[in-house]
Amino acid sequence: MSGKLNLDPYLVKEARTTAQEIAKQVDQYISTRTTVAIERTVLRLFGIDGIHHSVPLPNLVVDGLMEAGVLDRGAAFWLCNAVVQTGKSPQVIAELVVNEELSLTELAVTSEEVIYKAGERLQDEMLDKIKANRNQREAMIGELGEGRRPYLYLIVATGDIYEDVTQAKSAARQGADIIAVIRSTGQSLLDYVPYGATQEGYGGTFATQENFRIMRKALDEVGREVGRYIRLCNYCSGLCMPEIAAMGAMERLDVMLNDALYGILFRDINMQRTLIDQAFSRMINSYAGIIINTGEDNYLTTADAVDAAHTVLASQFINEQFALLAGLPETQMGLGHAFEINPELEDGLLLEIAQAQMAREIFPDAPLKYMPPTKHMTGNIFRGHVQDAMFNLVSILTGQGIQLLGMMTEAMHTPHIHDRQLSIENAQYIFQNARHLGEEILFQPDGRIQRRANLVLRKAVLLLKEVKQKSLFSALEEGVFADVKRSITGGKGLTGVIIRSADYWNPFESGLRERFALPLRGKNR
Amino acid sequence: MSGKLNLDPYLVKEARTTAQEIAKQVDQYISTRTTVAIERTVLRLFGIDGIHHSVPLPNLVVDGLMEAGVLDRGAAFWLCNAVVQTGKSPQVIAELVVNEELSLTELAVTSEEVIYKAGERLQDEMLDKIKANRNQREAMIGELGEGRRPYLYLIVATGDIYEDVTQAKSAARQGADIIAVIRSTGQSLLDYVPYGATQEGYGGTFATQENFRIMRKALDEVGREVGRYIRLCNYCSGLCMPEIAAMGAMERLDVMLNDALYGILFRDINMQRTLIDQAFSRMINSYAGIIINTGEDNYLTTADAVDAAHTVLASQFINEQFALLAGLPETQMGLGHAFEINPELEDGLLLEIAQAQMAREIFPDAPLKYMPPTKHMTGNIFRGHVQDAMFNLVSILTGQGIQLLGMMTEAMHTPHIHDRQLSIENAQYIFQNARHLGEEILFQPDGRIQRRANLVLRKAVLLLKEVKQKSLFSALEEGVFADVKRSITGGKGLTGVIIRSADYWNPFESGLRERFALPLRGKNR
Amino acid sequence: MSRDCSKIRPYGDTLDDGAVQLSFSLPLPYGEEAREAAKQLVGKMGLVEPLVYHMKDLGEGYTYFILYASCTHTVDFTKIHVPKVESSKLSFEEINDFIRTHFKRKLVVLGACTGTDAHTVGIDAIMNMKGYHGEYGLERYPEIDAYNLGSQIENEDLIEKAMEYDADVLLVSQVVTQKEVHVTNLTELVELLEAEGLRDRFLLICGGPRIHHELALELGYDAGFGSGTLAPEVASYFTQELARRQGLV
Amino acid sequence: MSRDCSKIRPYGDTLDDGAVQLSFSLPLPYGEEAREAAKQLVGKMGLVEPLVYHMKDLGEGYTYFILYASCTHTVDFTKIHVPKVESSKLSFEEINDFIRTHFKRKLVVLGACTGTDAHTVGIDAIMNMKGYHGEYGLERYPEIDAYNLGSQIENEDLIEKAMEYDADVLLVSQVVTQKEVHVTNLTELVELLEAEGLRDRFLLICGGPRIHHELALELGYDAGFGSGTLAPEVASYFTQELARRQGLV
Ligand code: B12
Ligand code: B12
Ligand SMILES: Cc1ncc(COP(=O)(O)O)c(C=O)c1O
Ligand SMILES: Cc1ncc(COP(=O)(O)O)c(C=O)c1O
Repeated sequence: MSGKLNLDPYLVKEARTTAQEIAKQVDQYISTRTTVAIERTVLRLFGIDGIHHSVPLPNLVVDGLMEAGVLDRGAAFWLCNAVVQTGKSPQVIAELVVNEELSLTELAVTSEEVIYKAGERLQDEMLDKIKANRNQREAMIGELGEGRRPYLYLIVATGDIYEDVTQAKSAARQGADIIAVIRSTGQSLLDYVPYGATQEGYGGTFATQENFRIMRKALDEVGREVGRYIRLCNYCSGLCMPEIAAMGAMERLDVMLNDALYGILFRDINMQRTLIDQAFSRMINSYAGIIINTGEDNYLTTADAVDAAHTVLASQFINEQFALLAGLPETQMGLGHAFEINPELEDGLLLEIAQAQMAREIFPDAPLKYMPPTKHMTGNIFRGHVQDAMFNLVSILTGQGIQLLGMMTEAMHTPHIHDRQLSIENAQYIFQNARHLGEEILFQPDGRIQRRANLVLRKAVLLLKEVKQKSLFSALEEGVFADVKRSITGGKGLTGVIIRSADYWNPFESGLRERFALPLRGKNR
Repeated sequence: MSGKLNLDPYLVKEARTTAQEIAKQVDQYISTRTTVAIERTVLRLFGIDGIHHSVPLPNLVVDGLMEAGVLDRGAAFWLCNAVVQTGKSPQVIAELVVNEELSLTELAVTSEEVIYKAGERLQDEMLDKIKANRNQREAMIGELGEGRRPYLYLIVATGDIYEDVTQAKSAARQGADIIAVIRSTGQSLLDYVPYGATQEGYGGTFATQENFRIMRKALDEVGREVGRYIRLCNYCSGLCMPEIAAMGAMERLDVMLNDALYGILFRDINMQRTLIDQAFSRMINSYAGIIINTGEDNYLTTADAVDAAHTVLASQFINEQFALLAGLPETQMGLGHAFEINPELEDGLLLEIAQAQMAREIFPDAPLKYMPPTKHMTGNIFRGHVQDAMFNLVSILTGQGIQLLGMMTEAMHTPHIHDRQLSIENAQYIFQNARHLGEEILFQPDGRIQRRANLVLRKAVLLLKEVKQKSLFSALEEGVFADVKRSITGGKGLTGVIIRSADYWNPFESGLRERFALPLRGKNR
Repeated sequence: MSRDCSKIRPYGDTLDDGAVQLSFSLPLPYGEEAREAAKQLVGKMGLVEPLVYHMKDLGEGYTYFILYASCTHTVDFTKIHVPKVESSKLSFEEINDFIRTHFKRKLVVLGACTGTDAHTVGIDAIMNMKGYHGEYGLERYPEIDAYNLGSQIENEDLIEKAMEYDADVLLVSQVVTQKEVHVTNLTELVELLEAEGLRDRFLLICGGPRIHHELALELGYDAGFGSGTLAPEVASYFTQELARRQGLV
Repeated sequence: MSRDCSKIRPYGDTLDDGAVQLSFSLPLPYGEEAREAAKQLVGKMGLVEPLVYHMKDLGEGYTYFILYASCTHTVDFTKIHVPKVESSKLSFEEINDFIRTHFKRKLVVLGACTGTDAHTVGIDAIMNMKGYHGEYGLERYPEIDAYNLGSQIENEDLIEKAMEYDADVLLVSQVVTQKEVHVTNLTELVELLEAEGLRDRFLLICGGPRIHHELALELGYDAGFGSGTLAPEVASYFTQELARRQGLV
């Protein structure tokens, strides 16, 4: 490693191979399992949408198969059989099913070959549609252009999708490159995806496919007006992680929060469930050309940013390996980290520079997602605005990829319309005024910054070795990340985990693996 | 020069010797002249104070001598003769004179030796008093301690000395190290020093000896409470420059704005007048242990900070040489510069770092005074606060000596009580959080920062050579500094310039030169 | 102070200058008329000499303003009375002693972050072993049985657990306040308790960055604690208050 | 806009939420009572739900506050009318043409920064050859004789020079505004001119960062220009207005 930090290349390699083994262990485990969320996703990818007495059709269909004890073969099989048998579309079939006019398991199964064929045709259609979305994104970027990196990533979180649109368009006009629609508290623990346009969220707006559509349209409009493609981001996280991936792929989202561990640590979702779900969701994100954002920043909201710096790095290595296993390339890995060092710490900025530069050098092709100060933001908006400025400075100095802009009102409310404008102005001033600072600054050999980066790297390697030795599951049980302990059978959603039968079939998983040229899994064709 | 900028040591030397020659040329010119202000200063140093029908006694006495056509011998001679003849104190003599009960020029002159002796005794008394003030400052710093560098320099400017006291004490409690009482608009063009405590200034408070006393007392009080010696600063500038130096020396001021060229360029004061006055005033400041602040920052309020960067450096070299000629050591030279680069300039921060680091390396022992953004501050207080943060960052990165804190309300009003608090907080956060950044950062060899510093240095050398070749007077006539042109006989105060007679006598000038071990001037004993 | 405390006005640099800084957006397109609207609005607030120092077009027909103006209103400081939690502040040792002496048993305290709120750092600061800002949390108090239920606890579940553990004190944390969701959540708990006739069985305490004692009282709680609260403050209050209610002091 | 423009309120993230940010200091010692005083003051302004998000002890018996609150007042945007300088904006060329065509002589313009004010950058921006923000100053206009007297010009001296040069237009700059010194200075000039019966002899224009056309009219000037003014705006105004007054158009 050439780099400015004089990092030990051997240690970086060791960290990477250790993380690879950790991920492989898990991958073996998950390769024999599916979840209700994955099966619902399959149905959604076949085109099933809509609700029945406010319950989404994919839930009703999957719950039915689960009750019938046949979900271990995969929902695709039963649905495609019905398609073959009835000649109707998946949507019509789902409607018949929920109206109890059709029973998937009671239909005769004639030829498996025909079923698989039918499934593969539908699968190809959807994957082609996703591909077309990806192509459209690329075409629009080609035509309109896009913001300079680091991208300015702004959140909207009014709880009302229409109000969000106003705020998002205003932000785009001010200079935002990415609009993230923050999700209402509580949604991640819902085992279904709400439906339609929504106006009632708390601390965020519900993620629904209609809301995705509304915001996508608004951003395309304003993007055309300002002459810059505006990316849309949402949360591919929680109990419906893969379903949201599918919805995002269909509605041309560009960025998704999608972490292998976040749900486990921060939402007490069962670890098996999340690890299984993340794998499939990442494949979809990958194929859709979506940049994922991992959630290491969250560790520092509970743990101390100096003490726990190495856990962030270790987790980035693990997220990297899970992503690679799902066919997601480094260029779509928005690995997360955050500017959360206590502002009162002497030389805290030096430690922060070390950490940010280290991530940059270790993951050179990743559009690193840098999170602003949150924990140490107070009601003093003036001081907070300066903390955000230092965050912006470190970013431009170390070449981050995505800059989630800090708000001076972080300690009070989700952003008001002008908070966003002020924070964009803050970032633009610093990025412009210090544009090539990174090219001009070197670090004192073996000085405080270099020593710090090497120390964090060493500690990350030790931690990864420990995790590998005891397995990720046990490590999570012992609370190595974010000071949070979770048991392998605890948390929400475990009942939704199902051991795949020998003849389990998920055409989208295999279709994606084919398109990625990844090895196929088990018997899954 | 080792340094981080790889500055050409030969060029630095050339700049310094060229500036030395420029200053020497001027020094020759001024050594044969005195001014009404200097003569009033002499009277003040002899202890004359007070007013008569609101005109200060020193003015009345000096004007009388001027009218009588005998001021070219120096006011000291006539006063000391009166002291010898009447046995009365200078103050009583001055009162008799203004009441027309005594005429200085009509008294007999018996023995010049006796007059000189009397003068030297009084001179020694005053210089010892000034020395005692200096010792007291050192003792108090020893006892109380002082702030870390860069010192936090805060202004108060309510126009009312009592309101200033409240604001100053509040600032000291927040962390201020230096309190500068900004002077009312217009005072610099008054050819007398106002008297007594004042409550009516515009954009600042009148500089009077009583106001000095009031503020000194307040700062000593609060300094004792917060356990930190708080320095007091005022303006030794304008038509009464040397008188204010004397007042400051008597009242234990610690810092004085005192520039060789400022009055010429920015107040259209005649250049002969200012150059003569500055020399004597600097001797007093030097002896009083006062740190002077030069005014190069002001150039950048009219000229562009990037284009005119070399004029700032050239002027620093000239101010340095004038100071050395007046016996003022580098450690008291608060050479000025300012963070005035347009915030919208790409890589402006790099240029700023280059300039600040350059000043640091070229004047290693000077407590450089770094001025905040002013010209590019707008009504947007939030953005302004961030500009100030960048200013603070450059300062700690480059090791400045005195930090005049920027106010987010710069574009609106002289500081409100909380503006100061917020700006101190801004500086303290950045200084603490980036304390040793300067030790850790190196600059890319021959990169943008190094190239910029060397370019500015080269241009400064060229400018100094031009000035030397045509003399400082002609250079000012041609407008080389701050885009301002002044004629040698134009501007205010020229009538107050007097060619010294062969027997001119100023015991304070000679006494100070003796105490500094500087060569005496002409016949002046 | 030599000031007239019955007529307090804001202060910038001259007593009674009334200096106030404001900023806000209006749903109006950028322009001179919007500036005038901002000034008129500030005028209606009873502020005079409004100066719009900064205006920014936010797009979508919105404009942002930064203003300064002079406030004509005054406050009578001599009439101000702030309700505060009434209890002397005890230390870790003193609290444990107090419980030993007066109750002769351990106190049972249950804490939770309720509703969909998952911000546990605040309740953890009060309850966790390691504590916060150098003060141990309740779990470390030998005379307290502290149970931290964690995040996103439904009010029903909290009541169930409270009965199960026979709690003396309930600590409820609410951090998310958008659309006043904290008020809704906190009110619901009181209503549930009252409906089941259990309100008087527990000392009911809420906390969070936007909580104040006054608000807590209004919502039917016994006490409320805001930003920067430390465990001993809370424990000082509930030990003494419980003792008082049970006639032990 | 589909909004009701007769009832405009501040906006944070929900229409009519009234969100306003304020900051100010009170001459009160730091504490809960001071916080309450700040809230009461904001209440008197007609703002509800005041939240004190930050408080800082400034020492000397002063406390600083940062608050948010919700404004209950509304402004009727449909009734807003802002007086503006009435003249069509001409370019450099058009202005010179206009003078040539209508006056058939050069116009004489005198500028100064008056009183003790030494902030010449503003008046220089309007008058100097090189101009400002890409617009030439009046000195560059072939059909204008522009004289910039510079800083700290007494009103008496300005009038004397105006007579000497037989000026058509006087441009007065005032930047320092502490204790309303600009108002005092500007008023004095008008009074002096009126006393000498010269008020109608010149077109009288003032400018500066705190000057607005409305204020200028109030003070007895013909027009006023604020921040960001460029030379052509000023010249467009005075050429057309002079022509109008002299019956040339
Ligand atoms: C850390 C944090 C998170 C972490 C929480 C981790 C965790 N395990 O707690 C994570 C990243 C998970 C998170 C997520 C979200 N957050 Co959050 N978060 C914060 C943050 C940065 C700090 C909060 C904190 O930890 N403060 C430190 C503690 C010690 O302070 P405290 O809570 O005030 O507690 C003290 C006192 O209040 C009191 N106290 C508190 N509770 C109690 C209870 C009792 C009984 C007593 C006596 C005392 C007491 O004592 C404590 C110690 O002194 C704030 C912003 C900020 N700087 O304040 C935003 C903030 C609270 N979050 C916010 C939001 C909106 C969210 C999300 C809803 C966003 C989203 N849609 O994804 C999510 C969802 C969370 C959910 N379901 O609730 C908003 C809330 C806006 C509002 N006013 O409604 C904030 C203000 C950020 C913002 N500006 O948007 N967040
Ligand atoms: C540069 C500057 C200086 C320079 C001035 C150099 C010079 N030759 O002009 C120096 C360093 C000398 C200086 C000194 C002082 N300054 Co000063 N200075 C500033 C500063 C930083 C910028 C002003 C500026 O040049 N603006 C740029 C020009 C282009 O804008 P403008 O003046 O608004 O002009 C435009 C329009 O208003 C209009 N316009 C202006 N005049 C006219 C006239 C007409 C007829 C028309 C049509 C239009 C027009 O057109 C112009 C172009 O668009 C401001 C702070 C700030 N950022 O605004 C403080 C500021 C103006 N200064 C201030 C003060 C107090 C002083 C001092 C009094 C401090 C002191 N006691 O030492 C001194 C004394 C000066 C004096 N005797 O007047 C205060 C005024 C506070 C107040 N509101 O009363 C300010 C706001 C700083 C502060 N916050 O304290 N200053
Ligand atoms: C990866 C990830 N997922 C999800 C979330 C949001 O949390 P919730 O589960 O409340 O939607 C976050 C928080 O920022 C996150 O980092
Ligand atoms: C050296 C110097 N003297 C004096 C002043 C103040 O100007 P005035 O002449 O208005 O007092 C300044 C301005 O900051 C200055 O830098």
